[in-house]
Amino acid sequence: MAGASDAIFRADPPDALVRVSLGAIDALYHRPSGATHLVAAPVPQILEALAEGPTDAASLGRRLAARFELADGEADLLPALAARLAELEALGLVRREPGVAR
Amino acid sequence: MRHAIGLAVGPATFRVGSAWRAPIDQLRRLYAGYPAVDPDRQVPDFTVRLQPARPWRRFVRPSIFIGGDHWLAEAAPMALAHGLLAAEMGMNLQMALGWRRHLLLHAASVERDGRAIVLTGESGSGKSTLAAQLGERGWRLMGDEFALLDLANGMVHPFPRLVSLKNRSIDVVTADLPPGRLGPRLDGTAKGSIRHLVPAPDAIARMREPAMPALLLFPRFGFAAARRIVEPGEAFVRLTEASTNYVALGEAGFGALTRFVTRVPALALDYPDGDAAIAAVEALWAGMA
Amino acid sequence: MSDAVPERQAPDGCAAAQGASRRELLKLGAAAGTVVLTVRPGIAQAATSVLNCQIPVPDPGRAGSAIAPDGTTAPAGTQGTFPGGRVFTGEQVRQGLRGGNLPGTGYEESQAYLNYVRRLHYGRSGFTCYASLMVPR
Amino acid sequence: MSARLIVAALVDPAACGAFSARQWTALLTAARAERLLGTLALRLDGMAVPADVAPILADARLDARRERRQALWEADRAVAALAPVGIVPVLLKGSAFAAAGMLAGQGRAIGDLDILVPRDRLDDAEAALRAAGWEWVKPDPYDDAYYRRWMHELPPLIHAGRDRMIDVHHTILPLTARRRPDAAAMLADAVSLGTGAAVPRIDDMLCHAAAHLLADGDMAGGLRNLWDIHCLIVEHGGAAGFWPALAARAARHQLGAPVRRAVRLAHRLFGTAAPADWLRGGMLDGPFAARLFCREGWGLEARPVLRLGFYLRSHLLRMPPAMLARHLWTKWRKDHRPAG
Repeated sequence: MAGASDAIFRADPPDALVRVSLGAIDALYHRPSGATHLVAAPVPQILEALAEGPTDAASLGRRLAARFELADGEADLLPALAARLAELEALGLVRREPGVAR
Repeated sequence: MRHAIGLAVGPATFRVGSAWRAPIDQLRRLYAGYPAVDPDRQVPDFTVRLQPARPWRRFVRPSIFIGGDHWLAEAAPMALAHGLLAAEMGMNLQMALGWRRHLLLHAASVERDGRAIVLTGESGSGKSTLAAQLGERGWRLMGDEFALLDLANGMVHPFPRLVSLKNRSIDVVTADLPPGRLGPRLDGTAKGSIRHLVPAPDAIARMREPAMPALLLFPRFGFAAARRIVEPGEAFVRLTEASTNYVALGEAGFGALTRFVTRVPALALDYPDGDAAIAAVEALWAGMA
Repeated sequence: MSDAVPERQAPDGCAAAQGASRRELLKLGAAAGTVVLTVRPGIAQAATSVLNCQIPVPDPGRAGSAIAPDGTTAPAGTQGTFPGGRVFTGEQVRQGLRGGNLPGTGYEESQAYLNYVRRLHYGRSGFTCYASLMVPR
Repeated sequence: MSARLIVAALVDPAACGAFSARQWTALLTAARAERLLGTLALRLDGMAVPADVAPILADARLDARRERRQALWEADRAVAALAPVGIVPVLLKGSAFAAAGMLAGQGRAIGDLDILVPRDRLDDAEAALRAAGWEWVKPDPYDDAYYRRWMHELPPLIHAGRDRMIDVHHTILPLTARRRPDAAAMLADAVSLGTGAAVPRIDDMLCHAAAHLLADGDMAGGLRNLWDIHCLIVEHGGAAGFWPALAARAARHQLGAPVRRAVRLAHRLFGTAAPADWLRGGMLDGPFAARLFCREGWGLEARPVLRLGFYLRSHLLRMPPAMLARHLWTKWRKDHRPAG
């Protein structure tokens, strides 16, 4: 999957996911697929930040930095974030907006 | 099918048809205390067929293929001498693959004072033997193989089929029991020697009576005594592995299982022998009262 | 009813976003291992106890093929392969995966057959049986 | 044969009101074995049924909902995987009925995902699916060559994470079969669903269903295919110009005879309405109808000789005689297991 850095991602509508905390991990029930995913941080945080609206990886990184009061560029977020987004896209929890150049 | 019987175990009803008489006669004796299912008045949930692996195998070196509503093409044919085991496997298979009214956990369960302990673990963990022994010592045996978790209210429903005792546990459990509660000893099965045990009368009489789960145990037989708290996340994963219908139930299964692991405390329990296990369970229970 | 149940923690439907700490978020930077585990259909566990299963090597669709050391199939007679047409029970394979040899085989032959079994996919004869052995405990 | 109970119940659900417990048991067992229990459960939804039948039907409806959700999800995943290479998959069979919200999809059991893609895009489709996590079920060079040379589809692929199969077709009958459907026309005239996927035209769906029932295979489980055909006609047979268009389309696909026989069989079993000239002939339909009725009340198939006849016919349909003898021998050894 090339071009993750400029692609626009969007989350499913909020009612597509049911989330239950099981202590250290969260259980997610994904209604469209009927799949159960067990996820650890930062996956729930990424999904929540993306739920604010479709955006690209860089801007999503800024959203996360703002939410968690990270100094700009404090962590080398982007490569890891792109990797997480690719995993979530493969699971169908996150989609690429159609029509965006790849 | 030439020979048939209808019977009820817990909330499920079955008809078992067979090309041979012997397995049905054995079921008739061992399930005599269970409610019968009258084919003229009732429609069973599941059909099990004990059919010849090849047409001529009804007579020549008789060999049983386990069929039914749900079946597995890879099941190895079984000798006619193991027909009772084949019938039990056939019924278990229907539950494992076809039951949808509860979350089915591959677990034993016992009840006392309206509260249940659920014991789960792989074959050889000793859960079946432990549950059978508790069932003879003041606990109500709810089932040695499947625990049925209610999708709406979180209670556990019994499935007190015949207890399947294997190898060494046969002598341990059956020593003081009357022969009327025991099936024939089946030697040389894929799991070694097997002998079926009819649960105690109260287990059968109360087989439609659920109980609220109070404790989830992951027993392991043959290790130095130890116990460890199992976090809800780990319990969740292990129970999805122990359930054959979790995925099929979709969101209802998710709701039932997340509720179960967040409400019911869970412990891994290692024990060196049966007496130690019984003592450990009684001690845990006393501490919870 | 819940009075009777010693609760370890209150049922909690949704962890609040605010609960996620800055430290947790920083896991982003780490070369994280698996952050997602997906529950698979679990025919497996109960099947072990209800199923006296067997695994043909190779499956009948490729009857007559031989088994190479890496577990792939090859035309019968290929140098360095072992003959097909074997059937093992789930229990025998379980023992083999724990380090024993399959019955009637030497070490290398046993490993070839076990490699074949490891490569089984859903839909292939023997897969359900193999899957039933693979439940990690 | 209990298959007659299935037909009676599907045609007129009210007929079940008079069924005895034994008839209900035979009906439910046979319907499950024919993979029609979900369909039956939806047909009977809302009717008064015996107390021990109701939960069995409710379970079947739950399973049907799950199968539908999974089928739509698999289709969605295939669309996402093929979008980067610009392929719009044409969904076939159950997935198409479900995705297009058709009567034939109600309660229908749906197994693998079947899609149709242009033959000259097969390599691209294969590469895109493999990039998205699908793997070969049979990574075996001999099988692979066999499929690519003789079959109407790629060797089946399975998704590594979801354990679900996809069959990628480039036409709807094996290349060895006598009849050569016009796959290019099916693709060109497919109807977009607006989701990135498409489905065949109604008459193409009928041609495919008839081909599947009568020109490919031994008719095991054929009752479900015939019910598909019935539903397609019920839903669309009254449209202006439907029947002439169907005749022309069937001729184009070299499927005139199977389509006519399928319509006659649907009329014979389910009372499907069709113009009089479509119902003429059919003197040889008897064995086909009998084959569809083989299922008995314990879920087994009766009439082994009749079934063997159709088994042999299925191979004659799809193979040049020279290939047949060798293939039959291996197939017999492989398939001759007692089945549910």
